[in-house]
Amino acid sequence: MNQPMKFGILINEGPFTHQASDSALRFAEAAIAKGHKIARVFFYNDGVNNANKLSEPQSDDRDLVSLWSELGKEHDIDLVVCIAAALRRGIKDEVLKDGFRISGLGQLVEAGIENDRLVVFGD
Amino acid sequence: MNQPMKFGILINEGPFTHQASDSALRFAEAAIAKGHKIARVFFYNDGVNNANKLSEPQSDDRDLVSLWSELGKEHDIDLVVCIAAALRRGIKDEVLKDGFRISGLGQLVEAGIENDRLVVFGD
Amino acid sequence: MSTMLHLINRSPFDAPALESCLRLAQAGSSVLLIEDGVYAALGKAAHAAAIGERMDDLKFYVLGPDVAARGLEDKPLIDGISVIDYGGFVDLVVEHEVTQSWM
Amino acid sequence: MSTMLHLINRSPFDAPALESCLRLAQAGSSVLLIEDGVYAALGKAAHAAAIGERMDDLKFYVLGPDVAARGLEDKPLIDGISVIDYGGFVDLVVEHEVTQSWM
Amino acid sequence: MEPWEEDGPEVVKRFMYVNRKAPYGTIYALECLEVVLITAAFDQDTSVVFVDDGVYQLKKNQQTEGIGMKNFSNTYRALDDYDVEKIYVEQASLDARGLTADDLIIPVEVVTTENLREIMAQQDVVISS
Amino acid sequence: MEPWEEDGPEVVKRFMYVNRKAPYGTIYALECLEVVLITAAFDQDTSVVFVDDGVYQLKKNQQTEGIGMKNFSNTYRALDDYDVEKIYVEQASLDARGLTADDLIIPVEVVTTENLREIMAQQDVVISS
Repeated sequence: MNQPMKFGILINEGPFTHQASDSALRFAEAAIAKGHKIARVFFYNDGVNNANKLSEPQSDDRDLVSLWSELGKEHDIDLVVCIAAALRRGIKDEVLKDGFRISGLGQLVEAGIENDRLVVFGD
Repeated sequence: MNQPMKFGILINEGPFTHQASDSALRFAEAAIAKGHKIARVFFYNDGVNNANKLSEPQSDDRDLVSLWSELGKEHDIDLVVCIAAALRRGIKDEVLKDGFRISGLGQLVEAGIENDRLVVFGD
Repeated sequence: MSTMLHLINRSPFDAPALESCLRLAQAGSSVLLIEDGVYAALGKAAHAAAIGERMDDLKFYVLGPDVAARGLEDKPLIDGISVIDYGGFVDLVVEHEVTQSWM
Repeated sequence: MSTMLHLINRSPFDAPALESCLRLAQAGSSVLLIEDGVYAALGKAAHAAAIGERMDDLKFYVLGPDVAARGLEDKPLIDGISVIDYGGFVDLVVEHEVTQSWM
Repeated sequence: MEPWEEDGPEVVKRFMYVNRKAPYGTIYALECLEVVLITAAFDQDTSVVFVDDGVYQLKKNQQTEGIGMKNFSNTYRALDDYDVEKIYVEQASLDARGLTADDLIIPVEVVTTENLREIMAQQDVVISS
Repeated sequence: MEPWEEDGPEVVKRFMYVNRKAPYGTIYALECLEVVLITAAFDQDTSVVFVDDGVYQLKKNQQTEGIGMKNFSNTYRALDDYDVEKIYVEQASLDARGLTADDLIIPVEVVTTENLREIMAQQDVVISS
């Protein structure tokens, strides 16, 4: 058994169009199951679209926005949406799913500094 | 001088992340300047994000959502956002820029049937 | 047979779009390089030979504004590629019955 | 020197990520194929040779759930590639000091 | 008779969809399939081509439980119900990937690159993804 | 002294940003540059690498008026103001594209593939795009 670690995750693509968000979610769940801590998930580039609470997938499809929100609440994960990337793409407080917060790019750098590992999911 | 034609345009990527929306806009402007008609622009895949009125680019950057909305109004272009693609991605009436409308994929097929040319911009 | 315009918007180093287009384009078609596709037009880059092989039976165009944006105006382009603007792009779409975008 | 885990998520036919990773990965590193990157693990596909050339100084892994999703469980993988699950993915990240994603 | 058949457009054009991307890594395969079905429902002359990584879309035996995504590969079987019978796969793309027609979930017409050039040049609308 | 320097984290890690994409066709080059500048502002040991199509980001003489996009190539000149001095370009990537260091907008260290392997293996955090 490995020592428990603190992870940061960076997600660079939106939900559905690319598998990045799915893979990151599976990774985070597996890490938690092994006793590690996901301290922060930072959403950058099109990744900011993962925080759009209006997302309404078909009933037989996975609801990535809700899955992140729930995982974040259950395991105290800081879900941070980059403000610069979000403004361009129209992700603002009006459409922000609960559990996410909007902040600056410095939070990504901090995630790199303060965690044992930073893992990037994109395309 | 060529005969005036009717064009349909399909945009498959969101604003900013890919150049597709910019290229389509330049193409549409040039076509209109040459006396052609852009009958419909259909937004599919991540292209639906071009209709998000909350988009707020930096002041020295182009505002693609507004540019499409204005071009559409000025030249009577039917700006159609695919409902299935939009629901997944959280583009709904609440955030729909004026000048756009949400409708079904049949509108894309119609754009292929009824126009002289269909030009696709994506990535 | 429809006359075809093929649009390539991806760098030939980063995606196989140009390669597949050159394999599957019918003789007599035209190819327009736009966006990151314009890198394929550089005379000294690795894809000049692949384009050269089909220079006899396809026509090649490159979008000037995309060339300028990428700072390539000071670089020699492959002989025989015509540089056009957005108006020329529109004319090509009109002149060919079908436009296919290779993404 | 940091021990490195390289993540590849793009098909080797569609993007140069694997090729660049194989060129730039330091001996002793590990490479994990995920998402569309798993196609590179097929024994009969075109990239087996490139992976084979570095089989001695890199370790190769492939994410089983991504292999199964793409219907590749009935196809032989390159000898020497280990199939892991998401838990194994986490373990690899823990065991290597740095993870680099080639996108 | 379906509702759209009554009022549908009377023009029939030749639509071709060219699939060049693998499934699951990106959504293009799934969202293209949705357009193909609608095009057929509009009674257009619909062809579907699989080249490059697009041939992977038809690989048999896809099992997506482990990645949490919907397995849509069975939907290709619906192409027949929609009378989409022009389904072409390029031999060279299969060969490069070590696949044969036996690996595919539906019967297709495996064509040479030269055949495909000719088929692609006979369309009215071509949408590639 | 900037406000963040006073309260900033005291740990200094080696951050490396690996640019592999051309500018303008996608936003990755621009948004990566924004992260590089923030990382430097946090006083981290920051390296920037340009390989593959990433070397095109540094091409001199970019003129974007015609495509309606913001020309951000001059921002690379700001790397020096932020004390980002470790800027590496792979020789092989330049060669494949018919470019030399004279084509680039800023002075860089052109390195061999072998050099770059070693530099990349000495980092704490690597972010590639």
